[in-house]
Amino acid sequence: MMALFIRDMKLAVRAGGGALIGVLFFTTVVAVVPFGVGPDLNLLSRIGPAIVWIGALLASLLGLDRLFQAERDDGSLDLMLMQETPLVLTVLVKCLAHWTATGLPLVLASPLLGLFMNMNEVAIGAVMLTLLVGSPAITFIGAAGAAVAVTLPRGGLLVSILILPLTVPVLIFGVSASYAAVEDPAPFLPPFAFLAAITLFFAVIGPLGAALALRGSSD
Amino acid sequence: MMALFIRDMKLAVRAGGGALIGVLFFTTVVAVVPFGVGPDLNLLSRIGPAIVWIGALLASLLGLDRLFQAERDDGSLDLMLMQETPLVLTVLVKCLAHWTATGLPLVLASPLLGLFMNMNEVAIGAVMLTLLVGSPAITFIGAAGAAVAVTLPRGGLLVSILILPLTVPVLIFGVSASYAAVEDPAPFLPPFAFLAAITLFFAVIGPLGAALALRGSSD
Amino acid sequence: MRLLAENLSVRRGDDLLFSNVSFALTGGEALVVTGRNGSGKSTLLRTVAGLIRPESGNVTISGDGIESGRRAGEACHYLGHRNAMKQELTVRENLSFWQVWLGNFKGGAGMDLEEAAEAVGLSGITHLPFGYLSAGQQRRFAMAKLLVAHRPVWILDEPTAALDVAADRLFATLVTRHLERGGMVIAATHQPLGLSDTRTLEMKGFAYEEDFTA
Amino acid sequence: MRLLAENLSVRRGDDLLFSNVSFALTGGEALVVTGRNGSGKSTLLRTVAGLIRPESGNVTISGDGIESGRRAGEACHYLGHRNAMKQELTVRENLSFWQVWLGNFKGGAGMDLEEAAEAVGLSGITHLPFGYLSAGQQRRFAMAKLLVAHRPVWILDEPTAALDVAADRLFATLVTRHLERGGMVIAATHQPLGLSDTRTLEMKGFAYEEDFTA
Amino acid sequence: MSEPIPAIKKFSDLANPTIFLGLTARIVPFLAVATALMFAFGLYLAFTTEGDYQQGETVRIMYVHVPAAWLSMMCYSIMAASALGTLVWRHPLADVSAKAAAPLGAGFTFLALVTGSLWGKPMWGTWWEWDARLTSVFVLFLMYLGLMALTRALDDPAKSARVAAVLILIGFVNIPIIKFSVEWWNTLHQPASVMRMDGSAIDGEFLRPLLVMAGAFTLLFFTLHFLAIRNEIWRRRVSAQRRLAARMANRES
Amino acid sequence: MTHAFYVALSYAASGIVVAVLVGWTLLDGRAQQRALKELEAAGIRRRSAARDQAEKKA
Ligand code: HEM
Ligand SMILES: Nc1ncnc2c1ncn2[C@@H]1O[C@H](COP(=O)(O)OP(=O)(O)OP(=O)(O)O)[C@@H](O)[C@H]1O
Ligand SMILES: Nc1ncnc2c1ncn2[C@@H]1O[C@H](COP(=O)(O)OP(=O)(O)OP(=O)(O)O)[C@@H](O)[C@H]1O
Ligand SMILES: [Mg+2]
Ligand SMILES: [Mg+2]
Repeated sequence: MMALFIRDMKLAVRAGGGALIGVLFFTTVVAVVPFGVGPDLNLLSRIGPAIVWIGALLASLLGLDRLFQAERDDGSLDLMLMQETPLVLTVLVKCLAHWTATGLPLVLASPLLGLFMNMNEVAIGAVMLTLLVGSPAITFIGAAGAAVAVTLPRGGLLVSILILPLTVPVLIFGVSASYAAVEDPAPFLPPFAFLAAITLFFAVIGPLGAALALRGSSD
Repeated sequence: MMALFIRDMKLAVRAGGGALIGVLFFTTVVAVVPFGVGPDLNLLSRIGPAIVWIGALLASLLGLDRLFQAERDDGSLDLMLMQETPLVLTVLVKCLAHWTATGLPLVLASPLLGLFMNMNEVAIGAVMLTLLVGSPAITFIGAAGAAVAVTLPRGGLLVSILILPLTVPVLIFGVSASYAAVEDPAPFLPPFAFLAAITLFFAVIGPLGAALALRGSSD
Repeated sequence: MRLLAENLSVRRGDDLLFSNVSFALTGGEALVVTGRNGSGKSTLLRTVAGLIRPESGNVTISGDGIESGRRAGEACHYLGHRNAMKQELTVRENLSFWQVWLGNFKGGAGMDLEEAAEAVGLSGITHLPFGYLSAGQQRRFAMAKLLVAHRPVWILDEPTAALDVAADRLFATLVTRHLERGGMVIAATHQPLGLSDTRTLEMKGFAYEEDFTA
Repeated sequence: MRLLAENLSVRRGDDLLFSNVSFALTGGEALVVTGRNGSGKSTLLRTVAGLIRPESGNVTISGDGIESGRRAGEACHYLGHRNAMKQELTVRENLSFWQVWLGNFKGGAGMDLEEAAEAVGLSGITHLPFGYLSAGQQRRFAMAKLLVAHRPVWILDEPTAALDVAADRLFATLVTRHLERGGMVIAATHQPLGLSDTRTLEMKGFAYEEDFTA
Repeated sequence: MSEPIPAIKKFSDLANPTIFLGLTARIVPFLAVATALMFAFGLYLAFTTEGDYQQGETVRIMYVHVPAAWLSMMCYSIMAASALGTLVWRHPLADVSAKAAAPLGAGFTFLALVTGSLWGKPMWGTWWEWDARLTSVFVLFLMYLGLMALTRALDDPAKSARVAAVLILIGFVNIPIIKFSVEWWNTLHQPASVMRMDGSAIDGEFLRPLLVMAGAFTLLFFTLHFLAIRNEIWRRRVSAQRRLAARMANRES
Repeated sequence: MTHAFYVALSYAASGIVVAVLVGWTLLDGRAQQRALKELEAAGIRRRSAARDQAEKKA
C-alpha cells in the first residue's frame, strides 16, 4: 500500500509539477474575481470565503477525472483489479495520495488568497480549517465519479456531472462554517461538525462506490 | 466544414453531455454565492452580473482543454494537419462547434441564474446579451491554449492557467457593459462595442495561434 | 497445479460471443488461442484473468496449498496490449512498484530487478524513464514485469506484435523457461510464437443471437 | 505521377535519427520500409506525410495537372498506429465524415461506404459504434477509410499488426488493386506483407549528434 | 569540471555551451565573493542610518523592498531579451537563459510582494489592495510561475522553447504597466522617486544604503543566474545522454 | 505591533527567500553533476570526448 502511495506521489510531482500547477490555477481563479466585481475591499472580504471555496473546488475538480483514466489507459488498472488486495483499500490509498499531492497544497495556499481577498485573520483561519476538513470529501466523491467515468468511452467530462451535485453540500457547509466563524450570532461548530461528518461519510462511501464501479466496468 | 461541425456536435452530445456539465457547474457556482453573502437581496443584485459572468467564465474552462487532445489521441489530428483546407479554418469550425455545444447553453441558462441573484429584467437581458457576445472570445482564447498544451499529459490545468489572464479583458468589459445597462449615467454601448471587438479580435488571433501551435507540435 | 475453465460463456452487449468453452491446463503446458479477428480471443483471456464476468461458467485454480475453487485471476500475470508502466517513472521505479505491489504467489519467488532486466536483454538502462524507450524496449520491460513477481499462470495477448525478430526469439526463450519450471501460459496470437509443443484452442467466432429479432 | 523524396534528414529531440534518405516512386510502385525497433521507420513515414518537418530535404509530388513542387502530404493517405476513428460514433458516421472531409484527390474517386465495408469483408456491421469492435475489426475499418476517398499515395505504418490471416490476404488484395490502378504505397513493417514485386528500404538506425554535448 | 576551455575566437563562440561552462567556472567565484561583501556593507548601512521622521523604523523595509521590486522587473526583461534571442537568432543558450531565470524572477517578485505587504500593513493599514501597481506585480508573479510550469511540463526543450518565448514576449506588456501604473492610475503606492527623468528626489541618507543593497541584489541575481544556466546545460546533457543510452542499448542487443 | 516587528519580519523573509534560491541552485547543480557522473560511470561518453580521444590516439 505504501508502495502505491509513494508511486502516486512521485507521479503527481513529476508529471509537470502537479502541485504547483494546481495552486497556480487556484490563485489565478481567485485573482480573476476582483477584476469582475471590482476592487471594493468590503465587498471582497464578504464574498471572500465563498470565492476561495469555489476556487478550491474548481481546482480539485479539474484534475480529478484522470484519477483512474490514466491507470486504465496504460493498463495498470487491469492489474490492480486482478489483485487480492481489497479494491476499496486501493482506491482509498489512491485518493489519499491524490489529496496529498493536490488538495493539501491548496489548503496551504489558501491563507495567502485570504489576504488578497482582504479577509481578517479569523476568517482566514476558518477557511483554511474548513478546507482542510472539507476538501478530502471532494476527492472521495470525485473518485467515485472518476470510477464511473472510466467505464464509459472517453467519459472524462461526465465525472463532473455525477459528482457536482454531491459536492454542493460540502461547499455549502464549508462556506457557512467559515462565515459563522466571523459573524457573531451564527455558531461555528454545527456546520463544521456537519462538514467533518460529510467527509467521513464520503471517505467510506466514495471508495466503496468507486470500487463497485470499477469492478463493474472492467471489460 | 459542415461535416466537421456536425461531427463535433454529435461527439459533444454523445460523450456525456458536454452542455450539461457546464450548466451544472455554472449553477453550482452561482448558487453558492448567496450562501456566502447572506440573504442581503440588494447586495446580491448588485454583484449579480459580476458573479454570473465569473461563473460562466469558469464553467467554459471545464471542457476546453480536451478540444484537441481527443483528436490527437486517436490520430485524427494527423489527418487534419495533412489536409489542404487551411488549418485556421478547421480550428475555427471546431471552436464554433465547441461553443455551440457548451457556451450557448450557458448563455441560455443565465437568465435563470439572474433570477437567483435577484437581478431585474434589464440587468438579466444585459448579462445574457453580453454573454452571448463575449463568451465566444473565451472559446477562441482557449483554443490557442489547448493547442499549446496538446502534447502534455496533464494539460488541463495548464491550459486554464495560460488562458485565464487573457480572458480578463473579456470579463472586465462584459461586466461593465452589464452594469452600464442598469446604472443610468454609464453608457452601455462603448463597453459593449469593445466586447464585440475583443471577440472579433480573438476570433482571428485565437485560431491563428492555435493553428501555429498545432503545426509546431506535430511529430 | 491446475487451471480449469469450465463452460465459459461471455456476453458482450446483446450478443453471446462464445459459449461453453472449457479447457484445463497443468503445470508446464501452454495454450495458444487462435481465431479470426473479432472471434473473442481477447475476451476469453480477460475472462480467464477475471477481468470480465462470464455469463456462465467459471475459472478456478487448484493445487497443493491452494484452497479449492479459488479465483484464478490471483494466480495470473496478464500482459495485454498495454504495458501497465508509467512513462514518467524510471524503469526501476516501475518494476519495483509492481514487484512490491503484486507480491509472489505461493510456491515461487520473483527475480531480482536487475536479473529480470538482464533476462530481457536490457540490463544497464533501468535508470531511464520508461518514456524514453522505443516501442520494442518498452514491450520487453513489460515482459520483465512477468519475471519480478512469481505467478504460475501467464496470460499474454498478442505479446509479440511490434517486436522485431531478435526480440521475438528472446520472448520464446522466456516462455519456454517459465514452462520448464512448471508454469502455465495462455497466449492469443495471429503469428507463430516460436514455441514447440503447445496446445491450440481455436475460437470459432460468435454465435449470433438477438432478442429483438428472435 | 511521381513522388520524390530528396536528402531527408530528421532530428528528434537532440539526435539526428537519419540523414540523406532519398527515394522516388512512380505510379504502380510500392516501397517497403524495414529495420529494427526504433530505427526510424515511423518517423520516415510521418516525414513523407508532412507531419514532421525534416531538418533538411523535402518531399514533393509531380504529375499531370499538379503544379510542380507541391507538398506531397496532400496526395497521401496516412494510416498510423492509431485509427483516427471516434469510439462514440458508428462506423458509418466515422467513414462518411472522413469521406466528406478528405474529398478526392485529382484523378480518381473514392468508393461508396457500403462498398468499402464490403471490400474489407465487414459489410453489415457499419451501424455499430466503432468502440464495440475488436482490435482487428477496427483496423479493417481504418483501411476502409483509405478506400472512401481517393489518394494516389498510401502511407501505411505496420498496417497488418493485429490482423488475422484472412485479413492479411484481404489487405494484400486491396494494396495490389491500388497499385494496379496506378497508385503508390509506402509501408513500414516487421512482417512480410504478401505483396509481390516491391522495393525495400532498410533503415539503419541513427547518426548521433547534439548541441549540448558538442 | 576540469574540462579544457576552448579559446574564444569569435563572438558566436559564446553560444557554445562548453565555453560558457568554462567561463562561469572562472567568473562565479569572484561574483559570489563580491555579492557577499556588498551585502555585508549594505546591511551595515541599512541598520546604522537613521529612520525617517514620518515612517520611523519601517523605512528600513525599503532597502529590501525596492531592490527586490527592481530585480523582479529586470529579470523579466532579461527573459524577454532571451526570448528574442530564441525566436530571432535561434541562439542555443537563449532558451536556457530564459528557463534558468524564471525561478529567480519568481523568488524576487515574491520578495517584493511580501516586503511590500509587510510595509503596507503599518503604513496603509492593510496587507493588500487591488490597486494597479500591486495587481500588476501580482500578475507578474503568476506569469513567472506559469512559465515555470509550462517549461517543466513540456520536457522536450526544442518544443517548449518557442512556445515559452512567445508567451514571455506577450507577457512583457506587463512590465511598462508595472513601472508606470503609479502615474497612469490613482494608486496608494508612491510614485518613483529614485529613477526619474528629472533626477532623484530622495534624501541621500536613504539613497546610499538603497543603492548599495540594490547593487548587492543585482550581483546576487547574476551569480545565481550563471549557476542556474550551468545547471540547465548539465540537465540537458543528462537527458541527451540518457536518450543516447537507450538507443545504444537498442543497438547492442 | 511595533514597527520594528515588521522590519524584522521583512528581513527574515528576505533571508529565507535568498537562502532558498541559493540552496536550490546549488543542490540542483550537485544533482545534475551526480547524474552526469553516473552516466559516465555507466560508460556513456560524450561524443566529442570520444572524438577527442580518438584524435589523440591518431
Ligand atoms: C505588496 C505591495 C507592494 C508591491 C507589490 C510593491 C511593488 C513595488 C515595485 C514594483 C516598485 C518598483 C517601482 C519602480 O521601479 O518604479 C516599488 C517601489 C517602491 N515601493 Fe513598493 N510595493 C508594495 C508596497 C509598498 C509599500 C507599502 C510602500 C511604502 C509605504 C512601498 C514603497 C515603495 C517605494 C518607496 C518604492 C521606491 C520608488 C522609487 O523610488 O522608485 N511599496 N514597489
Ligand atoms: N519525441 C521524441 N524525442 C526524441 N526521440 C524520439 C521522439 N520520438 C521518437 N523518438 C525516437 O526516435 C526513434 C525512432 O522511432 P520510430 O518510432 O520512428 O521507430 P520505428 O522504426 O518505427 O520503431 P518500431 O519498429 O518500434 O515501430 C526511437 O529511437 C525513439 O526513441
Ligand atoms: N463493449 C462491447 N459491446 C458489444 N460488443 C463488443 C464489446 N466489446 C467487444 N465486442 C465484440 O466482441 C467481439 C470479440 O472481441 P475480441 O476483442 O475478444 O476479439 P479478438 O478475438 O481479440 O479479435 P482481434 O483478433 O481483432 O484482437 C468483437 O466482435 C467485438 O465487436
Ligand atoms: Mg484481441
Ligand atoms: Mg514504428
